[in-house]
Amino acid sequence: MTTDGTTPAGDESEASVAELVDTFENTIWPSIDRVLAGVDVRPERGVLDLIVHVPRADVVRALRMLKQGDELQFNYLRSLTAVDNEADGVDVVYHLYSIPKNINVTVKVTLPADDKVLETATTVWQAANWLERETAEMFGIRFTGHPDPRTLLMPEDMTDVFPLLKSHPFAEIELLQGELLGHERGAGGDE
Amino acid sequence: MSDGIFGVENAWLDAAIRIQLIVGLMTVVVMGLIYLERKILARFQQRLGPTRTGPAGLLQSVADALKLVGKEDLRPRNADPWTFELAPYLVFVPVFLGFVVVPFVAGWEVRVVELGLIYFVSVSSLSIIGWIMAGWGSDNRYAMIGGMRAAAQAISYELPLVLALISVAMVADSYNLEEIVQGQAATPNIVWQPLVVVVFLIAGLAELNRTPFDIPVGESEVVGGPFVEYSGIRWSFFFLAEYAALFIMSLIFAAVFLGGWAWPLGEEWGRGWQLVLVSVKAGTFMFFVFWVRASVPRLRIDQLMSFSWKILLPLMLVQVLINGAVLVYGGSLWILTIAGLVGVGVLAKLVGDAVSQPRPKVVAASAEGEVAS
Amino acid sequence: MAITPGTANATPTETTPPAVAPSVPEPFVPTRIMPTEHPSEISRLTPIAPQPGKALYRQVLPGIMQVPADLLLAASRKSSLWPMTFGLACCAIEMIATYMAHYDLDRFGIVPWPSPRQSDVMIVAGTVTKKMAPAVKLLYEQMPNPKWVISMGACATNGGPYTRYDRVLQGVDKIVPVDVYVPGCPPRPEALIDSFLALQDQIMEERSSEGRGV
Amino acid sequence: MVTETAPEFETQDLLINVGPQHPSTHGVFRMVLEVDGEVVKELVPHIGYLHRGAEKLCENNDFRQGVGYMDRTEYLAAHNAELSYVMAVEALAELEVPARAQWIRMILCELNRLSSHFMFFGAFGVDVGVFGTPFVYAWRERETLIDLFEEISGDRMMYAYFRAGGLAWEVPANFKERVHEVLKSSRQGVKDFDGLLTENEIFIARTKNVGIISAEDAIEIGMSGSSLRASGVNLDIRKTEPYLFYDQVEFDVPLGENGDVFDRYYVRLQEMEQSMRIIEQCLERLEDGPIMPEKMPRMLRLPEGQEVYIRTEAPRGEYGVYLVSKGGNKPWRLKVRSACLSNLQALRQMSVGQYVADAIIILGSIDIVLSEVDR
Repeated sequence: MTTDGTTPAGDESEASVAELVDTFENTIWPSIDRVLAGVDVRPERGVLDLIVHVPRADVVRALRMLKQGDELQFNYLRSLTAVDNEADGVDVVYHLYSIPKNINVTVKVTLPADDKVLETATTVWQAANWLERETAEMFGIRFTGHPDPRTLLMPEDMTDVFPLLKSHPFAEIELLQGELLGHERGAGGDE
Repeated sequence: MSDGIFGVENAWLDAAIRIQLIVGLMTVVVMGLIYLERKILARFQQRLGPTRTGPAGLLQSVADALKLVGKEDLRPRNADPWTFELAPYLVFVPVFLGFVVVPFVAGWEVRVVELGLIYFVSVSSLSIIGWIMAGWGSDNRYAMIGGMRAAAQAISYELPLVLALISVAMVADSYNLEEIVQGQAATPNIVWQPLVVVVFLIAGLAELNRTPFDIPVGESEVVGGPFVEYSGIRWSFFFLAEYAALFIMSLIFAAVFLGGWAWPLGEEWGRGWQLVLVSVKAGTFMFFVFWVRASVPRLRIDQLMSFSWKILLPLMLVQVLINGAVLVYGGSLWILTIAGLVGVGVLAKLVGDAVSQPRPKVVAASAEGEVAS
Repeated sequence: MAITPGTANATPTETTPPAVAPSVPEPFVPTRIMPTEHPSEISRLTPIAPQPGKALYRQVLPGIMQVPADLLLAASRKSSLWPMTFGLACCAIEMIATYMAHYDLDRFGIVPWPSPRQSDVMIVAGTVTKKMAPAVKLLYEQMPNPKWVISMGACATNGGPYTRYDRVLQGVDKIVPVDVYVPGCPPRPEALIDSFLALQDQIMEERSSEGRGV
Repeated sequence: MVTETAPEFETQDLLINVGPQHPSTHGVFRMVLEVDGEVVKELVPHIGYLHRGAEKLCENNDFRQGVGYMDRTEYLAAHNAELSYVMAVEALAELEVPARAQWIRMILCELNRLSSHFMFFGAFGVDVGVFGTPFVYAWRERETLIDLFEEISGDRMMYAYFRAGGLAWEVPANFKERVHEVLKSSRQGVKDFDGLLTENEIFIARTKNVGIISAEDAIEIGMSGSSLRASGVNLDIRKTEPYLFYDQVEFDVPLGENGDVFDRYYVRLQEMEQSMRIIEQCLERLEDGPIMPEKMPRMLRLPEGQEVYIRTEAPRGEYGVYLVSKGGNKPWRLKVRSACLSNLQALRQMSVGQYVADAIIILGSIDIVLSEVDR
C-alpha cells in the first residue's frame, strides 16, 4: 500500500503517530514513488540509504523503470546479494547507484523459504550475471532465465550444498593441536 | 694450414684433440656464464645473487648441474618417444658444430675452413629442428605453441643475420674467418659497417631467444615453451645449448666486427694479448645481452615478425646494394661508413615514431568534473 | 620424517625385575573426526603416499664409493633447491617478498621456476580449498623425484583461520606428504628462509641408506 | 585490428588451459582459452579455487574479530578493507570516531594504496616480459612502506589496527618524520617506474590499444576503481560520496581516454602522485587528541534489525561491506562487495579477438586479488 503521506485514521495519539509514519521527506522517496507508480512499493529508512521493498512478481519491471527513467537513471548495479532469515524466507538485496545523479537506493525482495525462485536481473544490468550465479549457489535461489546458470565458486558437480544458509553447519576441527600432546578432546576449553 | 697442435702430425688425431679441448673449455665456460648471468642480473636488481654455495657462490652452477644429473628422468606417457628423446641432442649438437670455425687466437681454431662464415650460419640454423621436435614431441599445448613460435621467429630472423654476415664478408673480401680477422689489423669492420653491427645485435638476440625476443620461452605466456615437459639431464641439455649459443655468437661478433685477435696490434704482441682482446670483446657482447634481459619487456609475435620482414630485411638489402656499388666501382670505404650511419638513423626513426607517442595527457578531473557516461 | 608417537623407545628393560609390571603407556590415538566429505569429493581428496626413490647410482658404485657419492649429491641438491612459482593466497606475497632484494633467496641458490618438471620443492603458500586440492595433487605428481614440500603458513598446515569452513582442506598434509611446516599467518620472510635451512639439514640427513635414498 | 585469415585452409582451434598454477595469473585463477593460431576466440574464466568462506566465518565471530578476516580478504590493501568493515560497525553502533583517529586512518589507507599499486606495477612488469627488475623495484618501495606499517601495527601484512570506534593504540611518536621519509622513497619509486616502463617503446607497443573497454560497457558490467576511470568515467567514491575527511583535502581524479591497458597502467601511476598529495595534506592537519571514544561499550552489541552498506575506494575499486545485524554481538549477514569480481567479468569482453600474449596482459592490467574475488 503506498503511504501517500496522510496518516491513516488510527486511534493513537497524534504525536506517536507522527513519528511512527516517517514521511522520508529528506530522502529520495518522493521521486522513487513517482517513478515506480505502477508497483506496490514499501519504503523503509536505512542507516545510510533508503531501502525499498518490492513484491517478487514485478521486481525486474521495477528495476528496469529505475534504470531507464530519465529522472533517476540508476545505471550502476553496485552489488546483489541475499540474506537468509531462516523462518521468514530469504530476501534478495540489490544496491543501486546512479552515476549522473549521485544517489543510492537499496531494493529488497523477500522470497518465501520453501520456493526460492526469482526472475533474473541480467536483462537489466550485465553486472548481475556473476553476482546472481554466486547468490544462487550460496543460498539455493533459482534465477529463472539466467544466461549461464553454472556454479561460480563451488565445484561444478556440487549443486546441492548451499554454504551461506544458516542451516549449513560449521565444519568441526578434525585434529586438535592438544590431542597430539595427549589431551583428550574436550578436556580444555573447547566449547 | 697450421701444423698439428702439440706437434701431432696425424690430421685426424689433431682434430680429435682440438675438439676435446673445445668440449672441455665449453663446459667450463658455460657453467661460468650461468653463474655470471645470475650474478649480473642480481646486481641489476640490487640483489646479491648466489653467495652461499662455495666461495662467493662460485660452485653454484656445479651444484645445479649435479642436482640435475641426479633428478628422475620423466617422459609424459603419450609423448612421441623418438622426437621427445632426440630433441635435446638436435638442439645441442649444432651449437658445438659451430665451434669448428671460431677463431679464438691466432692458430687455435679447430680447422681453418675456406667458407667459414657460410658454414657457421648454416650449422647454427639446424637447432630450430630441435626446438620444433621438442615442442611437438612433448604433447603439451604450451610446448606446441612455443615450438611454433620458435620456428617462426628463427626463420624470420635468419635472413637479416645472413645478409649482415654477407655484407661484412663483402667488405672483408673473404669468407674465411681467419682472413677476415687478419684483414682487420688496421681498422675493425664496425667502422665500415655500423648499420650491420646494429642489425647483427638485434638478429643475434632473436637467434638466441633472449629478451626482448624470448617469445618461445616467455615465462609469463607459455611457461617455458618447448622445454615445459623436460626435466633433469634432458632439460639441462637445452639450458647448456642456450648458453653455448650465446658464447659462440659473442665470439663470432668479436671476430667479425671488432677485429677478433688482430686489432689493435694483435699480431705484434703475441697470443697472450690476443686472448685478452678476444675475451674482452666477447664479454661486451655477453654483458649487452644480460643488460637487455634485465630491462626490456617482451615483444608480441606479430610485432616481432613485422619488425623483421618490414624493417630489418629491406635495410639489409639496401646495405648489400651499397656495398656492392662502392666496392665494385672503387669508391673509398668511408662512403660505406656514412651510408651505414644514415641507415642507423633511418632505423632509429622507423622504430621511434612507429611506437612512441607524445607523453599521454591524462585529464585530471577536478571535483565537479562532468561525467563522461 | 613425521614424529611417530612413542613407538621407538617404549620397550621396557628386562634386566631389573620390575616390582610391578611396568605399565607400557599405550600410545594415545587422537580421535580424528572424519571430515564431512561430499560424495563427489572423496575420490578427489585421496592422499598421495611418499614413494622412496630408486637411487640407481648406488647400484652402480662399489660400496666404498657410495658414501662420498651420497655426500656430493646431497650437497648439490641442498644448495640448488628450485621451488615452483605456486602461490595460493596471502602467504604468496610473503614468499615473493623473500625472493626479492631485501631477503633474496637467490643467495641460497633458490630460484623460482615456472614449470613443475624442473622444480624440486613445492611451497604450498596459502589456503588449500577442496576445489584446488586435485590441482595440488596433480602438480605434486608432475614433479620429478627427489621432491620436497614446504607447507607455508597456518592455512596450509591445518586450515588456519578458515578451519571451520567445510570447503577448506584442514592442512595440505591430508593430500600431499609434507616435509617442513612453517608457522605464521603469513610467516615472516625470515621464517621461510629458516624453513629452507631446515629443509637443507633434512636433505643432508636423508642422504644415507635409510633416508629417502633417491 | 586482426586481419581475417583466408578461410580455405581448415585450421583446428586449440584449447589452452591457463591453469590455476601459472606465473602470471596472480594467484589461483584459471581461464580456458580457445585459440585459433595466436588469436583468442573464446575465453572462459574459472574462479572459486580460493573460496574459503570469510563471510560465513564472520557470522560465527563477534564484531571485533571480523577485522582479521577483512585483512585476509584483501591482503594487498588490508587497511582499506578494515576501513569499510569498521565504518559499517560504527554506523550501526552509532559510535563517534575522534578526529585524530580519522586522520590517521586516512593516512594509512592512502599509504596502503601506494603499496598496493607498487605490487601491481611489479606483477604487471613481469607479465609484460621484463625478467624481474620491475618486481624488485616495486618491492624496494614496498619494503619501506611495510616497515612503517610494522612499526605502527606490529605486523607486515595483517594489521588489524583499525577497531570499531577508532584505532587499536597510539601511533609511534616519530610518526610524521617516518611518513615523510617513506613518501620520499615512494616518490623516487614512482619516478623509477615512469622511467623504466612508461617511456619504453616495446612497452608502449605491447600495451597501446590493447584490451579496450568503452565507458558504457564498463558501467554496464559494474567495473570500479582505476579500471573504470581508465575508460573515462569520473567515478571516485572519495569524491562522489566523501567519507572520513576526503572532502577537506583537495586532490585530482586522473581519467584515461580510451580505456586500454596503457591507460589503466598510467591512471594508477597518476593516482599514486595524488595519494602522496593527500598524505601530505593530512599530515599537516593531524593534531593531538584521543584515538578512541570515551564511553566505549565493553561488549559491543548492535541494535536489532539494522543494516548498512558502506563503500570505500580501495586500490582495486569499490570495496563495500553490507552488514545486517539482528541484535547480539555477532553479525547476522556480512557481504563483501568485491571490486575484482566485477572487474573480472569484463575480462572476456576485452580479450576475445586479441592475441594470447595480450590476454595475459589484460588480466594483469585489471589487477585482481584472488582472495577478494573468491572471498
